[in-house]
Amino acid sequence: MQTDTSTESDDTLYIDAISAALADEMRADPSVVLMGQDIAGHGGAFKITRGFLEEFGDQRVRNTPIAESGTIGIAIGSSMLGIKPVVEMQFADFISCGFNQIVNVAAKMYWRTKHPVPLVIRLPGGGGMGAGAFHSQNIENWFLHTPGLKVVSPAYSGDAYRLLRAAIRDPNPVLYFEHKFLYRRERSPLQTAPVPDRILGESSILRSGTDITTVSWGWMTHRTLEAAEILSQEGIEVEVIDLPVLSPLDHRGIIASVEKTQRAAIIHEATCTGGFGAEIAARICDEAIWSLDAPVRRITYPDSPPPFHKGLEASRIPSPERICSELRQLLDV
Amino acid sequence: MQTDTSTESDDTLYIDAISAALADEMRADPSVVLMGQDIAGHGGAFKITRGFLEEFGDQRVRNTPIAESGTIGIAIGSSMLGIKPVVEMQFADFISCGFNQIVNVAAKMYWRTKHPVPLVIRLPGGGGMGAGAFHSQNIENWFLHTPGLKVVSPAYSGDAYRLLRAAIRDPNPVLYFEHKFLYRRERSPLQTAPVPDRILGESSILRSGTDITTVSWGWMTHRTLEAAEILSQEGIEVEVIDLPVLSPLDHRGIIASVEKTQRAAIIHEATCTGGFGAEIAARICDEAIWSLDAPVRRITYPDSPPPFHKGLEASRIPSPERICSELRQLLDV
Amino acid sequence: MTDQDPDTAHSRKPNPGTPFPSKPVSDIESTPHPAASETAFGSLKEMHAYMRLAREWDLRFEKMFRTGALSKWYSSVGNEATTVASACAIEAGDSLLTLHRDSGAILRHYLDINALLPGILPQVPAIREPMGGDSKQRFLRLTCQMLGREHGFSSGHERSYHYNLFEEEWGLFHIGMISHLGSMIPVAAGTAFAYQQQGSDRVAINFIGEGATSTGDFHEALNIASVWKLPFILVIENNRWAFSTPTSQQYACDHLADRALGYGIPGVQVDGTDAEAVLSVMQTAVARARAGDGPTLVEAMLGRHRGHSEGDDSLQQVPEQELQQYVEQDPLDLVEKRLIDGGVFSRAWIDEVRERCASLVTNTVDQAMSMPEPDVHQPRSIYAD
Amino acid sequence: MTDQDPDTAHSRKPNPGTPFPSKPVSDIESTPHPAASETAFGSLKEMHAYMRLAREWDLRFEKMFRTGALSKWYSSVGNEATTVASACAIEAGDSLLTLHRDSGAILRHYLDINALLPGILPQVPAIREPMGGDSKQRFLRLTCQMLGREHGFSSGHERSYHYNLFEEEWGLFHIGMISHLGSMIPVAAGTAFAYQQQGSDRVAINFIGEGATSTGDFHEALNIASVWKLPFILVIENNRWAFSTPTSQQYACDHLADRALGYGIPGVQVDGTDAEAVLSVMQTAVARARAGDGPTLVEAMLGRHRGHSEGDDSLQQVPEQELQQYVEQDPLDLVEKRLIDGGVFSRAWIDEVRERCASLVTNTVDQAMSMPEPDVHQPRSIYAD
Ligand SMILES: Cc1ncc(C[n+]2csc(CCOP(=O)(O)OP(=O)(O)O)c2C)c(N)n1
Ligand SMILES: Cc1ncc(C[n+]2csc(CCOP(=O)(O)OP(=O)(O)O)c2C)c(N)n1
Ligand SMILES: [Mg+2]
Ligand SMILES: [Mg+2]
Repeated sequence: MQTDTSTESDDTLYIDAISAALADEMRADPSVVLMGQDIAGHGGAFKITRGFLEEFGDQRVRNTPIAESGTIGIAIGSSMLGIKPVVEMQFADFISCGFNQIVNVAAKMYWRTKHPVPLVIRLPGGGGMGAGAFHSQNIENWFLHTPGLKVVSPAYSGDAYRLLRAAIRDPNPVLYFEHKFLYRRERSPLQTAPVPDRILGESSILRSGTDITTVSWGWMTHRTLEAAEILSQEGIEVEVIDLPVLSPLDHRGIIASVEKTQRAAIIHEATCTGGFGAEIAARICDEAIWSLDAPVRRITYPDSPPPFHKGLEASRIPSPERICSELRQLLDV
Repeated sequence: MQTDTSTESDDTLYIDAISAALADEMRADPSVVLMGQDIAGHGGAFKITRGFLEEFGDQRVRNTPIAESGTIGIAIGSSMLGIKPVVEMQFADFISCGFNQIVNVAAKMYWRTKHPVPLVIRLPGGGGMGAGAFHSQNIENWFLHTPGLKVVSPAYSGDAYRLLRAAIRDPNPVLYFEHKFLYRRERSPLQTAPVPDRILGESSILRSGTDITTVSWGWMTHRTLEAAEILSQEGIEVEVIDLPVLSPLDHRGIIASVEKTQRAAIIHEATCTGGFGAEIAARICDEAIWSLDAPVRRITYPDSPPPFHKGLEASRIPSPERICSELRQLLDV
Repeated sequence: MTDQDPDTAHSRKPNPGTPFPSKPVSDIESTPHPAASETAFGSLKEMHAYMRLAREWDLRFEKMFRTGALSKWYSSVGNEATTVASACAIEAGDSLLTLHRDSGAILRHYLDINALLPGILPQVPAIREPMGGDSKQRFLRLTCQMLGREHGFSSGHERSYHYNLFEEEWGLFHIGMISHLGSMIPVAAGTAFAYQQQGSDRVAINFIGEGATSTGDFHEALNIASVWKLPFILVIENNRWAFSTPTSQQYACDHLADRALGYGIPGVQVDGTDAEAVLSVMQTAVARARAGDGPTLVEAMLGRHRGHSEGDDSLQQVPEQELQQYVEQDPLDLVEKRLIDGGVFSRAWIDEVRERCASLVTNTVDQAMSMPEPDVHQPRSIYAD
Repeated sequence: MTDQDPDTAHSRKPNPGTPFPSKPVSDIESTPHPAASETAFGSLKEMHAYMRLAREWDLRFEKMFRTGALSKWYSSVGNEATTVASACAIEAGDSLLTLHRDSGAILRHYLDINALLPGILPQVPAIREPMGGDSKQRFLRLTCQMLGREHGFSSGHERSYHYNLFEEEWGLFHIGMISHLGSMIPVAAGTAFAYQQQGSDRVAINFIGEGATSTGDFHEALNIASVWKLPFILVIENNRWAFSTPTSQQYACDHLADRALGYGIPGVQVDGTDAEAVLSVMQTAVARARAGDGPTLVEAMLGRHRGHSEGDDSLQQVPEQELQQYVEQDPLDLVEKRLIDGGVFSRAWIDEVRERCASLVTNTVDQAMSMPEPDVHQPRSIYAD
């Protein structure tokens, strides 16, 4: 947090990239205000805003009462009058307590009134930490199915940094899903590219291949890459597409890749039924049907809540092994 | 409401079928309790519980304060101790204010604790009435993407009656989406079949055909049938599948039909991205890919809120004409 | 007022840290507002004109509903004293958040009635400055909004009071409702938060019905607003009924204003049919908010005059005697009686004000009705860019 | 007590309309409970034993956390007077809803401490009947639950206090927490609603931290409960801190108990470190609820003894002096001092109680640790059938 990290730096922890993006954007724009439970003196449950109170003061780094709906509503109202609020959910799961403000007030405001709502909600989500049913959920598709929201889900420090700054600059409500499992495990360079002033659809080919396309985001992109590495040793070349931005969706990029590889699988940590993997599969089956040479497969969490016990949890989250075996099936090997 | 309608009767209005199911189940089971805004003396915004206060008394027909979350929470707690609550949302859209209770308390309770939560929430949803952005939404996929809920969406009076009774008997939380547009427009016979004691997946072939399978629910099933009728005159035979139950999903029935017709389209009133149409398309493209002879198409609301102006609204909802033209495209005619 | 230079008017300065325009905080401590005490009938005359305009507005749309020209209408009849007086207590630069029975506040806040009906407020000193800008255009657009016309604020995409009107150059910041009751309370508090954050002395007021006091958002917003001492006034229009639900089935306390104690803020119950009483309470609340002393909860006691929405039978739930009592306590009758009894206005002038307001409304509605409906092929973006 | 016939025990009769077992409403009007007034030290002795058991329970798990044997622990140290005394005020058939610092209530409600530690409560008349059924089994399963073992109530699927225990034959109805604060308040009120609906005189109590009072569900549930006069007692364990947030950033009123006025129900603030004071307040509240007079809001004033969860640094936010004050006002010290000062217990007996509780916990934890972890291949249904 202490240094301006908008210039290139090597091997930044994912969690530090988030802190840096917040700090840099607060330095650049005095209308940026942080709100959340325990973010001030304590620096937040994950210490992402440690030191912020000292640097930015208690007017811009606001501890809130435990009131997600009220807090998000206040963020919305203030954003309509020139404030750029960034609201931290202590865990992504708690967003359900502020759901109505997001889907009915924030998401629809611009369409209804042509009044922008520049608002970011940070959502530390996902599993792998043995944190149980209410601290591990992957709920992005509730919001992807709600027109008017942008949704971001970075897998890398660089994207985490760049997209958080862009999200704050974007005049729309942006849900920024950050993955807790990656906080202290993912470490990679920040980028030097100038930060864009809004979130646009992006898909990025992390590994190109000829045999099958995979689409994933967040933690699952890392696991998919592990699987691709394993399969590569078996002579199977996977084209791994990461979606740092889920909405708007760059589906062109996905379709183009599938047209090349003729096979596709979507890997996500969210539960299967009604999830965003279905959306991607549906688009492929509408627009790339003639290219397909295998079923389009979703590799996901089963349709049940996250269990507390680590072994139980581990058995639910798509593993590199499970991804490999499903992809092999699709390739009929 | 006055007569026991569990026996066959001709041409019951959809809205009356709902009233009848509630009344018959309340007569059969004294633990059934209704809760909702204005449902007592006033009989509810749509008069579905008119006369109930007189017959069942104010202990079993409870006006609630305007507090969806509190009401649903109370319903959950009481259902764990022997009450069978049926909660009426005044409009489906207001469920967002009780969202957390449904997705985190009710949906997960059985999985977490093995304690059943027999609870029905009635959701008058859908558009076509010029009721604007907050009284017309189709939000079933928020709940279909939440493991632990059952979701019902009848298109006909008979299903409305049978499934509401079954929903009340089911030991799980059931979201019962009823379509406002059908209330006084759909009229068909109730069934004589005995009422099941739970909701099971069902798909029903309303019209069999050889050229393409359509999957729809609620109001859109009626519009799809209209389209099928038009196309039939052009020599195209559509197999129309209705889903009175969305969760659990009878996807076997859908797959079998697609394997026969080799083409599929899903028609829903909900917005497209991240919707349940994607789920059905994804299953088809995983399990029936080798049968497919055309892209799998979704015919839906565009990704935007429902406009107030009737003409604007009408231009958004899939019309029989639009369905026909999309299906013709898929058939390359 | 209408040809004021935007640059010298109550323009909002969006830079954080810049204090908001108009009076500095220390000037505003006198309570009630001088206008109310000094010229006893001045405020009454002004409120009368706007209340009458609001009444004629509603009567006109009620009639259109009855003749089928309108598909839905929520009447504000009976709420005018509360809404007009409240809007008299705020100024340019303040934010206003309304519900479905607040035409009085909207009309008072938006319009310079003298610009629309020249001479209707001849010798009255203003309680507050009228809003700058073009009142005629605003009134026409407002009417178009009610009628779902392209020229309305939402181009037909949103119904009646579900819209925003922001005219930054005049300090007009009006955020309309969404249907979900209670949802706008935190949003209103959020606009107050923006003012606080920007070092401005502007305030936010928000109207809700007593029904919305049962929502979680009521509590979450009031709690945060009180902890943060936001310049926020929440006005409960307690008309004793929520759709068909009486207060006895909505809450169990004696006075909703008592809930203020649970937030450590002032709570005031006031006769909402008495415009002068409301004005005084609101001026105190606004002064408090401007001074940085935080929110106030105001409970304005009203009575149900109409069904929940026109054409429904919800009025059947209201006992006849109770209804009659409310109708007898019509806030417009009250204000007119005071003006006549005080020898300020003649019955003839009262009639003339009514006539002029009525024809203004009729003419504007006629004009709006002749204007185009929205173009159904025109796309509308869900994202700002 | 453990071999009681289920049929004659406090069995819940699920038929609606059938009044609930045990005492009829008219018998319960004496307040405070006779045991508390008649045998001045009787209640204290009983509460002491359970408070000590709860304390040793927590100390043991804190230690396991420190040694890495446990991944997370929320300590109840300091809350025992409030939780044990509250559970002493209810009976079989009542429903209990707990949060993360309520081991005292759970242990008191579940267990017959004499069955676990024979003779530990020699001549004490019970404040309330101990729960019927097999205390040993329950204690072991509870311990397994804390440790994520297959034999725990959730078979490892849910963490620590996130489980339910229903033993209908004994009238044991315990609903654990979900993480989302405030969410269980309406659920608790819902169990009270079931009792009211069934014509039973049973009641529901629910514990929350002062942080959860800021949630919408707090308000919605209390409001409905008061309108419907539900037999519901909401106990706020106000330990002055929510994670790292002090009450000054959580609410702006003087006393949270004052919020009761806004619901038209009694609100009581009580020293939550004083078991006898809590017992008396809770017995009054329970009697009121059983008599059909509706909910009570109880604010038990406590102090933070530990970090939010073990191993975090949230205690750094608490000023040292403040922390010391809380630690000095340890509810167990208080109860032990009273017993010694009153000449009821010797220091040696106090020590013996502690030793015996500590070894009971240690032995049970050891036993639980040797029990199997959940089978990861075993499916678990999301639907009841
Ligand atoms: C969250 C929510 N639940 C239910 C409704 C349906 N509804 C619309 S208006 C209304 C009654 C409102 O009563 P009140 O707040 O007293 O306002 P009034 O109409 O009396 O002015 C209800 C229940 C809603 N709009 N929002
Ligand atoms: C709805 C919701 N928001 C945020 C959290 C994160 N959280 C867990 S415990 C806690 C503090 C609780 O404080 P309090 O209610 O006073 O209980 P205490 O821990 O002091 O006993 C917070 C903010 C949560 N669990 N639920
Ligand atoms: Mg009302
Ligand atoms: Mg606390």
